[in-house]
Amino acid sequence: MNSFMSIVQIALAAVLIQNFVLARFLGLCPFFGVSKKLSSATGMGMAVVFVMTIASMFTWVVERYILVPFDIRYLEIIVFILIIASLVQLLELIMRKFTPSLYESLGIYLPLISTNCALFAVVIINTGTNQFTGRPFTFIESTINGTASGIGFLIALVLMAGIREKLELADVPKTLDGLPIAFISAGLMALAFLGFSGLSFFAASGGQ
Amino acid sequence: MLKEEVKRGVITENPILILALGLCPSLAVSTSVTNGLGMGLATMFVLVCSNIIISIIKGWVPDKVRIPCFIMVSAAFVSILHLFIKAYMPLLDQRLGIFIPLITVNCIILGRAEAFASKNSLSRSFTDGIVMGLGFTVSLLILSAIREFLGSNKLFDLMVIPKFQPLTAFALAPGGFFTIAFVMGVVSFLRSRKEARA
Amino acid sequence: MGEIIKLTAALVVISMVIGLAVAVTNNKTKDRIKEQQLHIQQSAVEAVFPSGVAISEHEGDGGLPYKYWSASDNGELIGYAFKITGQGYAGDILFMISADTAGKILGMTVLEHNETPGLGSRVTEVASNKYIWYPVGSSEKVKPWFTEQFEGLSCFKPIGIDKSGEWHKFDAQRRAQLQSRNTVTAITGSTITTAAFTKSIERKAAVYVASLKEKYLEK
Amino acid sequence: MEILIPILVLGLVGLFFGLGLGIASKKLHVFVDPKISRIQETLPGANCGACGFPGCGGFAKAAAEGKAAANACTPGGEKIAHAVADIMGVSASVSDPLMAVVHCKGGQKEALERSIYDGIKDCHAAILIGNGSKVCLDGCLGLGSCVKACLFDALSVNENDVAVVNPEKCSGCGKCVTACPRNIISIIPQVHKIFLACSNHDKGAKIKKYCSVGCTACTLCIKATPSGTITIEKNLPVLDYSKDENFITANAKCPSKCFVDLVKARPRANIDTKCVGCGECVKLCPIAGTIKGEQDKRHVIDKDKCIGCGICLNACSKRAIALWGGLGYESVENNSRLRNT
Repeated sequence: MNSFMSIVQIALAAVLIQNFVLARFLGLCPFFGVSKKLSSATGMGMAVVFVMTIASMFTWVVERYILVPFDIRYLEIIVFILIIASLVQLLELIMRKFTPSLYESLGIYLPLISTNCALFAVVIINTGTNQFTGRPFTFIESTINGTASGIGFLIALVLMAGIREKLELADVPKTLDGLPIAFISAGLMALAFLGFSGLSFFAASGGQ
Repeated sequence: MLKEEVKRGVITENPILILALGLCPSLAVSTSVTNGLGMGLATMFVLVCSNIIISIIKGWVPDKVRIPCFIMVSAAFVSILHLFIKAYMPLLDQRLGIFIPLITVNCIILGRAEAFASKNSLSRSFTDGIVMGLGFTVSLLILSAIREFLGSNKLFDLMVIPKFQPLTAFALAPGGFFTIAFVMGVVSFLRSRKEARA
Repeated sequence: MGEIIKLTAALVVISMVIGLAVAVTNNKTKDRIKEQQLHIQQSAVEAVFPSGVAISEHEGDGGLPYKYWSASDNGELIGYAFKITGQGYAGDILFMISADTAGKILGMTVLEHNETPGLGSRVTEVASNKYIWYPVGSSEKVKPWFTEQFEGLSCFKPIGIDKSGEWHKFDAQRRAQLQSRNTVTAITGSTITTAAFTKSIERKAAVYVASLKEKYLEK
Repeated sequence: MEILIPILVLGLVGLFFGLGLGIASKKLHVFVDPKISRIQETLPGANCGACGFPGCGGFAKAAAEGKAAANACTPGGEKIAHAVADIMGVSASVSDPLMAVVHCKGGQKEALERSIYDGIKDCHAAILIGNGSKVCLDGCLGLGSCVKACLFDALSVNENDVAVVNPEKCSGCGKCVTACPRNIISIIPQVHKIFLACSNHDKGAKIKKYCSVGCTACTLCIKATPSGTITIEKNLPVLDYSKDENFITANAKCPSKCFVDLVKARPRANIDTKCVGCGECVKLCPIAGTIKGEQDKRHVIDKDKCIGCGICLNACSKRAIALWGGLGYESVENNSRLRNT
């Protein structure tokens, strides 16, 4: 029961409380780049969820069975970067071969994701300690965290795309047109997401 | 020649405000000026070194593995910097904790590496590294000065106005977005005025 | 086929060269980092105990806590110090706390936290009166007010949280009244962070002190 | 030893991924026709869909498989049509370059407004609220939906609140035609410089009440041009651009000035000494009184009245008349009749 609760709490935290884009400022470059159109935003969001899940699994295994036993945790940054970049390229090839239709819709975003700070950050967080149980992430927990962070990114991206499409029609002052107004709407969304900060199910923090 | 390059890096092609690169760390770290300065200089160091190495090995790396190699070069410099800061500057490490590894994926470094260093000679990429790093640091300082003053009524961790009750929202996430939106608005206003006059 | 070899060779060579560079730097800085960490730990312990006291380090033999420090003033035991982690708003908060055998808290200092800047991070805020145009300010070492308010409270009794204002703004009489009720003031806007301290002290510190007291009595 | 482990570990990981990528790129290689990417590079990449395929990628694939004509990319025009043709090794017949035109010129000064619209700056939105703020229900609302749709920044709303096309930038892709809720934008060959700037279907002089440049379907332009080049449909003249007619006479004869002439200043006809005064040109000249002179004497053309339609050129057996001057004047050799558009 206990591990199930922590999984739900992790998912909740990654999607709402510490949303990747709106609370932790991660993944902003693609976030503002792709959120112009709803279709490209959903495509990018899906691709990010997909890649984050696989990357979390992969890096957790490497961390647990290679980095820790050899006590070379300081190499973490390099090994993870290598894994993520090559993984994205590998995924692109695999998708192009086996799922061309999926590749058509997500393919163009894959190279964009390989340099995405959110992806790298979720991997680093997975190696840290799970704030709800105090122990390091287990395999399931780190995968769920990857997926949930991806979903958080997707939600923020889709919301943002919806807003920006409406913004096209509003008469925005000339100097604020383009990126500044996008930042302001992101700021307002971050303010809204701040409301989730006190949220925590089951026991209050530190209950265990 | 250098003055013109610096002007390009800081004003016309400022990485954060104009090219909108490297937004993640600039918003996350700009809660205090000392953080901003530390982050700016660290990024500059990594940017310059990785630009140099990439412009050296650019001809030699096969195209298929170009992205992994370039990112790994910058990751290496970040780890070296991370160890260096942990060893000799523990205070800075305590403040910039999670953000130092994020420098590797900072869009500026890979952006400049891909766009510039992999196409130009060593000396040009070196100057570009310095100039872009400078632009990044300057805009980071502006952002963090505004946010620190408004968010926690401090500059360089010293109180500024006695009775002023700080709006803590500015130190939090929304404040970051609003500050950068405001600064970008001012920059585009100045640019359109300059174009109108020119 | 040749292309694959070229591809792999490039990747392998680069990762090896980088591995070498980082390993060398790690070697050079490894002991330096250890030294730093020790230094931080040492200064934390000294900050928790009154100055001029003989501090000795003990390995907890299997029981709780697995590492603790005891301080004695010319032979007579004053109290114990140990690290505790509380779960704050944005993750773990590691802090060092010292208490005498009766459970009265002698001193406390925060070691690590990543609370939100401007809110939770004010646990280490020093109520300085230094202003930017008058940076000199008072030179004597000012302790962060949030941890200072715990001194004198007992870790065996539950610690209340008072939200009426901040401790460093209260006068001596209000502070004494709070101490008698074994309550501390919360940082405005971050009750979760304050609760992290009070809860972990009530649960963990009390148990540690109790188990250490028995060990002391056996000796 | 301390240093060896990291090097080995990194080397192994690098090896694993190097091999992985190498083998994957070999084994999983999906045959992609190289021609597709080469064609893709030449295309403008605007994904406007004017070629009828889903974006430039779709067109490149179709062109590489020979399913699409090399010159189907209208925005690309000649340059791209030739480039695609070279890649595909086929000859590309260059279709006439096209251009969009807005069939309305009744702005603030000319057209009456029946309400003040202060809502979202978009024609679709304005139409939802009482079908726009203009009395004329077919006129241009000047709120710029077409401007936003244009990928080549060729459309703009002038200070008179009417959408105007910039012929140099317009590639004829047709995005604006679908974007305009009133469907008053059409695509015509760029060779033609004159088009009717009104799309009002009201009967007769009713339009005069609310638009000073509205077309009353008085059919004078039809009389002034060869038969069949202009036809009336639902009280509105429709110009047939496939016919070999420059419509200069129609523009001159129109009483309420509904036509727009993109040529800033038309060339004027001039009679030189070879003229024997036979008077043939006087009979054909559509504007009475422009050519004067007695029988068998050298005739003179009144520069202000002459509209530069070039009808008298062919009428003169002695080749004594030529066209002079003119700004933005394009002479197109092979199209004789349109020479003086």
